[in-house]
Amino acid sequence: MTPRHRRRLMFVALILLGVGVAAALTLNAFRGNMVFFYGPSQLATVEKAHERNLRLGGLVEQGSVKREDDGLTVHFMVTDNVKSVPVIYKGILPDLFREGQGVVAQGRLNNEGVFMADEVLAKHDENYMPPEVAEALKQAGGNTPQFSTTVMEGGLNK
Amino acid sequence: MSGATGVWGALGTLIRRDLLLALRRRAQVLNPLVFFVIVVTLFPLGLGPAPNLLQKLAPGVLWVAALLSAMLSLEAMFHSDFEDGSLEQLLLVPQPVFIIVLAKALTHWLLSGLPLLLLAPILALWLHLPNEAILVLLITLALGTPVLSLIGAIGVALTVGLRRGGVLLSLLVLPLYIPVLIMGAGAVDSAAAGLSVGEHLSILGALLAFAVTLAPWAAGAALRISVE
Amino acid sequence: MSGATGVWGALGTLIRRDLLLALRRRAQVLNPLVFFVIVVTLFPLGLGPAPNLLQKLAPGVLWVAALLSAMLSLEAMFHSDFEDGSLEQLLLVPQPVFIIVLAKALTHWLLSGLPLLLLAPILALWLHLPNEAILVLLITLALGTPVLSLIGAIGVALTVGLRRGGVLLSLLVLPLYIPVLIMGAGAVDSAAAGLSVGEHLSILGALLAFAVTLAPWAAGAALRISVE
Amino acid sequence: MGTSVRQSPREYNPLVAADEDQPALTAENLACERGDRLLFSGLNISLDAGNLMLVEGPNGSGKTSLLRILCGLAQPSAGVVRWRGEEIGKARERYCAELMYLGHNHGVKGDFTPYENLQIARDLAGAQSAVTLDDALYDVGLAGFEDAPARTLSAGQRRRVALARLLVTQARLWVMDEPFTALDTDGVMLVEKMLERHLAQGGMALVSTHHEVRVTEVNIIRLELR
Amino acid sequence: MGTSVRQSPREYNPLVAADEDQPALTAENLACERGDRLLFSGLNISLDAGNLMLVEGPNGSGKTSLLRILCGLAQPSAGVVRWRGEEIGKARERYCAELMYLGHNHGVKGDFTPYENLQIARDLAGAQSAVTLDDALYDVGLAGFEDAPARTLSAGQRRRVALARLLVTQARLWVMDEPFTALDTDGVMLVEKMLERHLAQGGMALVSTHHEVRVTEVNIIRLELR
Amino acid sequence: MWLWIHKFGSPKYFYSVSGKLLPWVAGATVLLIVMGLYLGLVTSPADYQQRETVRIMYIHVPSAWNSMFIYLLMAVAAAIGLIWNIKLADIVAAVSAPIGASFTFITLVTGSLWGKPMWGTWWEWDARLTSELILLFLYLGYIALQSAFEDRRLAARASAVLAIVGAVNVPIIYYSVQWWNTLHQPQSLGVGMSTIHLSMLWPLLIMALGFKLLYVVILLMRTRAEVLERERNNAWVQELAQALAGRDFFRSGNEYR
Ligand code: HEM
Ligand SMILES: Nc1ncnc2c1ncn2[C@@H]1O[C@H](COP(=O)(O)OP(=O)(O)OP(=O)(O)O)[C@@H](O)[C@H]1O
Ligand SMILES: Nc1ncnc2c1ncn2[C@@H]1O[C@H](COP(=O)(O)OP(=O)(O)OP(=O)(O)O)[C@@H](O)[C@H]1O
Ligand SMILES: [Mg+2]
Ligand SMILES: [Mg+2]
Repeated sequence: MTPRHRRRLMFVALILLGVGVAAALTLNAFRGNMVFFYGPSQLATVEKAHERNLRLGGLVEQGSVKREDDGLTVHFMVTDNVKSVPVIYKGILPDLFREGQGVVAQGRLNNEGVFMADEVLAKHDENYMPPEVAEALKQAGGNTPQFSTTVMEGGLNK
Repeated sequence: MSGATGVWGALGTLIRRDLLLALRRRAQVLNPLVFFVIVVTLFPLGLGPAPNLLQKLAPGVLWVAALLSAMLSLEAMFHSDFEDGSLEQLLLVPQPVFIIVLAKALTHWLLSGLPLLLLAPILALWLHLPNEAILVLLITLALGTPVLSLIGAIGVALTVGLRRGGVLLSLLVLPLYIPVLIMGAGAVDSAAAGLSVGEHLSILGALLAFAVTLAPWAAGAALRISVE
Repeated sequence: MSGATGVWGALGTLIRRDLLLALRRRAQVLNPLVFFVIVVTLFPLGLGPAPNLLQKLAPGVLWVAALLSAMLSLEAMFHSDFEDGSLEQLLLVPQPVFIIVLAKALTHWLLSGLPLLLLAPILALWLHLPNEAILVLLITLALGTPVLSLIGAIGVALTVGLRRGGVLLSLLVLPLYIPVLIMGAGAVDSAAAGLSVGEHLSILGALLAFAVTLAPWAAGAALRISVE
Repeated sequence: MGTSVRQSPREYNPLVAADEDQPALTAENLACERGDRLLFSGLNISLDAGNLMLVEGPNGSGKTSLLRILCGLAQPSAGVVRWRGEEIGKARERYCAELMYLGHNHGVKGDFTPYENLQIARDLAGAQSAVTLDDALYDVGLAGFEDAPARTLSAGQRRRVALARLLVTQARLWVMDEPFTALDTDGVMLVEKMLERHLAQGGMALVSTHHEVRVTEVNIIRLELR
Repeated sequence: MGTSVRQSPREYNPLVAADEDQPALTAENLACERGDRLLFSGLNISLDAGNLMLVEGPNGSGKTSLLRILCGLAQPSAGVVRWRGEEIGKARERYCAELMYLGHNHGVKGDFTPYENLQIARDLAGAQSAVTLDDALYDVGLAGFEDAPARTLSAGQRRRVALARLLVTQARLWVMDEPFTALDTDGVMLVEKMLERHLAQGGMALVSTHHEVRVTEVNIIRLELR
Repeated sequence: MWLWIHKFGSPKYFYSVSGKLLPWVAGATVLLIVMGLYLGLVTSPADYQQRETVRIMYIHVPSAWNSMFIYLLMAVAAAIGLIWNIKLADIVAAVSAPIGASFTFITLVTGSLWGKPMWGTWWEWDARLTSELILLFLYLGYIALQSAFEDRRLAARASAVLAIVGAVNVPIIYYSVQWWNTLHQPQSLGVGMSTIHLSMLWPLLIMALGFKLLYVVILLMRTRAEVLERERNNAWVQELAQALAGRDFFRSGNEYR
């Protein structure tokens, strides 16, 4: 092997090494989960949560939505089926907001452990179907589709 | 076959050359550092000095400042060498072209990234960042700033032949910088919240490994094209 | 005695020249503007986009960005003219030297201050600044950015002969910029809080009057010295 | 050393300015230091209409430094330069109105076309000649390149743009630092022709060069540095 | 036009690289377009040890463009350049190890002293000559200026620093674009001496110039552009 | 393969072949898009959650796919141009950029319009949205770099480097919804899987095909124009021009006589 060949081989080896390391680290990162929002269980681990602006994500607990008389202020619970966090929000809700729906709330935790939201976003799943089909499915399986899916995966698996 | 000094010898000579050159223009050495400090200090001035507001801003402000100061010192990487004909001489050195780029990126990092790393803790304290976040800040800067220099080298190499393509450079380089910014600031933010930062750091590490292996080749190719 | 065109004719020619030059390097025209936008967008990326936090930051971020973008485009004011010998030619024009400086400062403002003024409302909306504050922001920018260009001209004129005196320039110019920043951001802040802004605006006006009358002379003298 | 200077008035006298009998450009007792080296001292110069002064000397002898001092672009360490009897620092604008300087760095903007370069030079100059810009470009051999950005021209072509500047303005005094740089033989002849014509019309020129300047019917003064 | 090229191998053959019988530098059928203008086309070149090729032509005829193509700094629009039989794009490092280029822009760093400029050039070059840096600076007439920043030197002195680079490295092929620019008569003689010595030692040179090059005992090939 | 690249890479050959192809592709495009729009906007059902708003999907998703696809195609073409010095590939890359940027822009706009009613916000800095925005920046950077060089060959080679480097962003956009928990919904369509009901899937796929062909049509048209522009000094273009001029002359002559 001439020195020139040896050098070329060395460069190729170095490149493979670099790309390999990059790939390994990337995969490692995706085994964990980087958060766009915190789930209710995760929220408990956040230090000084009441001093910070946070995003809270999860499902709106069935039967937890209560509207105040002003018609604008809404109380509800966000759950990941392990823990639940009470949320208060005053403002206009997105069309998709309803019980059992995925939401992402932006705001901060107050000292009583209530999440004061400045903004509530709806997160929906990847299922698209006509209403009749959804009804039929519900009838058959008892589950509305969005409960069965990955919609809150990030928030739930921690 | 290739010069008596070999690849590593040439790399060493080039780095020594650029450092010496920077030393001669002392102003230039301090440039990115002073800029970093200026940006960070302007905020308390522009916003009023409420500590809890500052603390909340700190990760973002520090990382935005680091990114801007890296970006602004990029242009000098090849500019003077291009103007006085030295770049042609460098391109005729009997070594692979990526050596030149690697040396330039390294020097850029030594002059813009490293000093930032040393100064960041002080500025972070000043912005009331909690201690554990400061450590993470340093790690993210250590991983992230070399990426800025390496990716930046591609951008400058592409634009060196164009007259002062300042914006063009920003436009090319910035989209590639955004992931570093998001991961860097995100990690510090998570650390300040007491959350795990492993994933952020992994991604920064991956970006670094990727940039180290590929950026010099891309930049070398770009350089040969744009000097023509 | 002095040239056929007279002082105003020469001023017009110089401004036309610099604008045309800027047009030829389209990149450069957009430079300060793009930089301004970039700095402003980096903040939501680095800080996370909580609307109420952004709103609090908006006056500071906008003014700091304006100041930085003015400062960074300063260096180009005489740089290329110095490098290619045109500056010597300009100094040998049979007109008072302050004309040259005035033309340069004006062009700098037209290219860096004015576009900012036009773009600022959009960015301000983006940062959730309330409407009445946006009007005040515009007034402060209209009063403040010419001061930045004029004071900046002195700084560049002093450092033009030095190789890339980037930091030096910042160090010279920045202390003089800080009052503008404080008054500018302060006024917007007060407006956002519903307070009166008259005093802030008066001071900005005074700074402008001062700069217009004195800066061209100082910069002209500096230029003649530093080109030697 | 060149010829020495006759008596010249200490005070500004408006009449003197128009007095064509007296040498137009004079310098007394000039000295220049650069770094720690004394390049020259005690230098006296006087230059009159129709005369060509050649500044000669080896590399580093101070030719460029001298020319810049005589233009007022640099200050001498000692001595004064006068234009029509007035110190050039005091009569700066009047002096500049009659002066054209062509340096090592010729000040041609790469982003402008040759035509635009000339246009601006003419608009800013004190007095403008009757030659049109197109004619001037034709004269220096740039016909066909009027509208290409000067940056895409060859070294010699850029130099020619700078020369064309001399044609579209009407300066009495030309100061040229190595005007033959980068020019081909045609270009050298062009400069020589330009000098001859200029001097014949009562102009004067200060030229530093390493080459022989082949001009006829011109009064040449040689100034040898070191 | 220069001499034309003999048969040259299509494939890379390691033996050819050392084959000193064959012309070292050859170019076949070169063409260059800049902007919309065709500067030259169908140009064949071959240059051998001991030969000096003078590239001549008026301003803008493409001398600089040609030299840059031959160095591999620019790509021709058609044709190939070979060094010892290999395409220079493929054998870049081997070619550069034997090449020195001196352009319009001579690449002397103003912030370094002449000594440092040389040191770096030598350390980066392929092969280094036995001449010490101080000797080289002395030879080009810069004794006493070793430690002044090059930016404070005169135009001619800076050019001499660039010339000294040729002395401290051991390139076989010198490519020089108007090497006489800014030099005084002494300097011109210096370059001519350097060329004579280099060629006598079996080197070769490609020089573009507008001047007569007075070298003796050298085989000169002239290449006239346009 | 190699031969084919070279043959098709010859501008003249491309020009004649693409000229014959163009009307057919254009016809198919119009057909598919009209059909897709009709099915999507009129006959397909509303969604069980999103109601009528879901119809934005028939624009949003095809243009999102195009935005990524065109970038990849552009990077590949640029690489081919860089490595094998094929002019046609350079042209395809250069011409694709503005088209891709337009589709990216449409994706961003339709996404925002959709996001307001569905999510309750025009814009969030989540991974999918941010990476798509970066894609737009990359396109713009490519276009800017391309236009900054005066020499076309240099422009093509320099911007090729950028296009190749920027290609890493495409997988990030695609997988962002899997790698991170984004506000944007996860994948609905993958290889052999779909969570979209057939009644909505068909219009979507038809629109997607229509958009792909739309890209091909614009690409062919712009490439042909660019080929003519760049080859204007070549004999075949001049002949073509003469032929066209002759025809025009003939026609106008007829009208006036
Ligand atoms: C500015 C905001 C948005 C951007 C930048 C964006 C971007 C994208 C991109 C790049 C894709 C293609 C990804 C792929 O092929 O997998 C995509 C697909 C999609 N987007 Fe969006 N989007 C936005 C908003 C929305 C909104 C608000 C909705 C629905 C409420 C939505 C629904 C979808 C659907 C259904 C797909 C197809 C998913 C699939 O391929 O499986 N997008 N979007
Ligand atoms: N970057 C460029 N873009 C377009 N055209 C160019 C560029 N550089 C040079 N040219 C053109 O190429 C031609 C040849 O230029 P070149 O510099 O090779 O000439 P030259 O023979 O070296 O001339 P000189 O004697 O003046 O140095 C010129 O007419 C010039 O207009
Ligand atoms: N900025 C400076 N600082 C210190 N010394 C300088 C500076 N500029 C020039 N010098 C010195 O002054 C001397 C004369 O320089 P000048 O440029 O006047 O020479 P010149 O006669 O024009 O030479 P050339 O023929 O090479 O152009 C040189 O020896 C140089 O070292
Ligand atoms: Mg000189
Ligand atoms: Mg040349």
